[in-house]
Amino acid sequence: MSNRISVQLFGITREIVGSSALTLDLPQPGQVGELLNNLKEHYPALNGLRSLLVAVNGEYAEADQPIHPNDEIALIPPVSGG
Amino acid sequence: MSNRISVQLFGITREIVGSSALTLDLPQPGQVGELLNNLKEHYPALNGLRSLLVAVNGEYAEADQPIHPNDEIALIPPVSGG
Amino acid sequence: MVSITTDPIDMNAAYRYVSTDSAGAITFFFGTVRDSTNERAVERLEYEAYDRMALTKMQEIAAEACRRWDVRKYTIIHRKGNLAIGDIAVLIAVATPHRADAFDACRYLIDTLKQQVPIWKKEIFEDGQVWVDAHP
Amino acid sequence: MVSITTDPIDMNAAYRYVSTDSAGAITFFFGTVRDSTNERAVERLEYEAYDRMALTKMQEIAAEACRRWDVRKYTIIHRKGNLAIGDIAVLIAVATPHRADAFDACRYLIDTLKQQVPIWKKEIFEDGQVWVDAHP
Repeated sequence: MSNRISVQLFGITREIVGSSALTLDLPQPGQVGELLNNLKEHYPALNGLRSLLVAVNGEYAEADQPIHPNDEIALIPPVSGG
Repeated sequence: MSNRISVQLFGITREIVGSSALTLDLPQPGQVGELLNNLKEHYPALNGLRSLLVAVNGEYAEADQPIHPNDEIALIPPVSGG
Repeated sequence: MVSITTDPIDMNAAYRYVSTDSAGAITFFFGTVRDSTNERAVERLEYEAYDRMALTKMQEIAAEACRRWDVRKYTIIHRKGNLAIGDIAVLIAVATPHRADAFDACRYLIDTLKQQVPIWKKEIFEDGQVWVDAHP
Repeated sequence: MVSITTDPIDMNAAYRYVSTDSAGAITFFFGTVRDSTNERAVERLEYEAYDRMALTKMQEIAAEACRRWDVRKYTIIHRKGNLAIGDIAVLIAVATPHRADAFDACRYLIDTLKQQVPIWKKEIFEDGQVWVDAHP
């Protein structure tokens, strides 16, 4: 059984993936760490970033946080606002 | 021989003296300390201030600085700009 | 009040918003587009935001500033899109009764915004582009 | 640029004056007329300056700030005369390449201005007047 999730992409991660969002299947119940590993495997350039975080429903998430269907997921490369 | 000098007054010193300037005779060669003593004697309310400085030609002056004719002299009560 | 906008930032509106009779001190911090980075000439910047989360984070750090200091009014306005040299990318305004709080809170807000708020900028040079701070 | 004026302080003119392509950070400090002091309601303020010396001192402290930090442009504008609640009494604006310098220099300027520049203010209450900080 798998869990189809959509991931929003910004900044350099959007350019690495070549799209502002991507959809992927994660074994259920999936966790943030699995999502990151999956993405870094498919897009090795993500390993070259200074940091790469995941936000779940607008909050920074730890690697062991579960991902549920309908969660809003985003990749957060190093921020540089201001 | 004496030295007639004019002293500019601001803020609370202007109100204590009741004028924005006063003229007085100082023994020559006079010093800043003598001027202050002279003024505090004539206007005892000056002793109630938190501080009282003298500026000579736009610079804060020490008690032993001499006062020359034509120097621009001002009394500087505690400042409170900003 | 926090906002993200594609329009030029209006400092007069920000001042009117934060000014209040109980304030004796107001600080403004403007982050502006500098003409060079490490002596390399910058042509322009592009800012991108994860709007929903950026607004939430901006509100969180503002709430923390209000806990730490006696902030009576504040605003954080961040611009996104294409910015030219000299444009204002961010304006943070803080009103407090006394000045130490206004400086401390304003500095905390910009320092923390730069660490936590999901906004990204790309520097465009004559001969290339770089997402700022993306790589080690 | 330093000035003492009886006119309202124009923040837009100050911004235009300090903004420069090499600046990535601009700080403004506004000292404004607060409606109370130690919980006593203030009706208005009167500011008085020893203009010649105040301008000299303001230039001296600005020169010192430029020695200590990488200040590209600055302005210090102090108002005198009668000020109402909410009026701007002083505006200090500093432009630097990086933000730490802008905060440090701006704070130094207002802190040192308050210690050294011969300007005085009188608080007018409903039932009296006080020259601020005059007495121990």
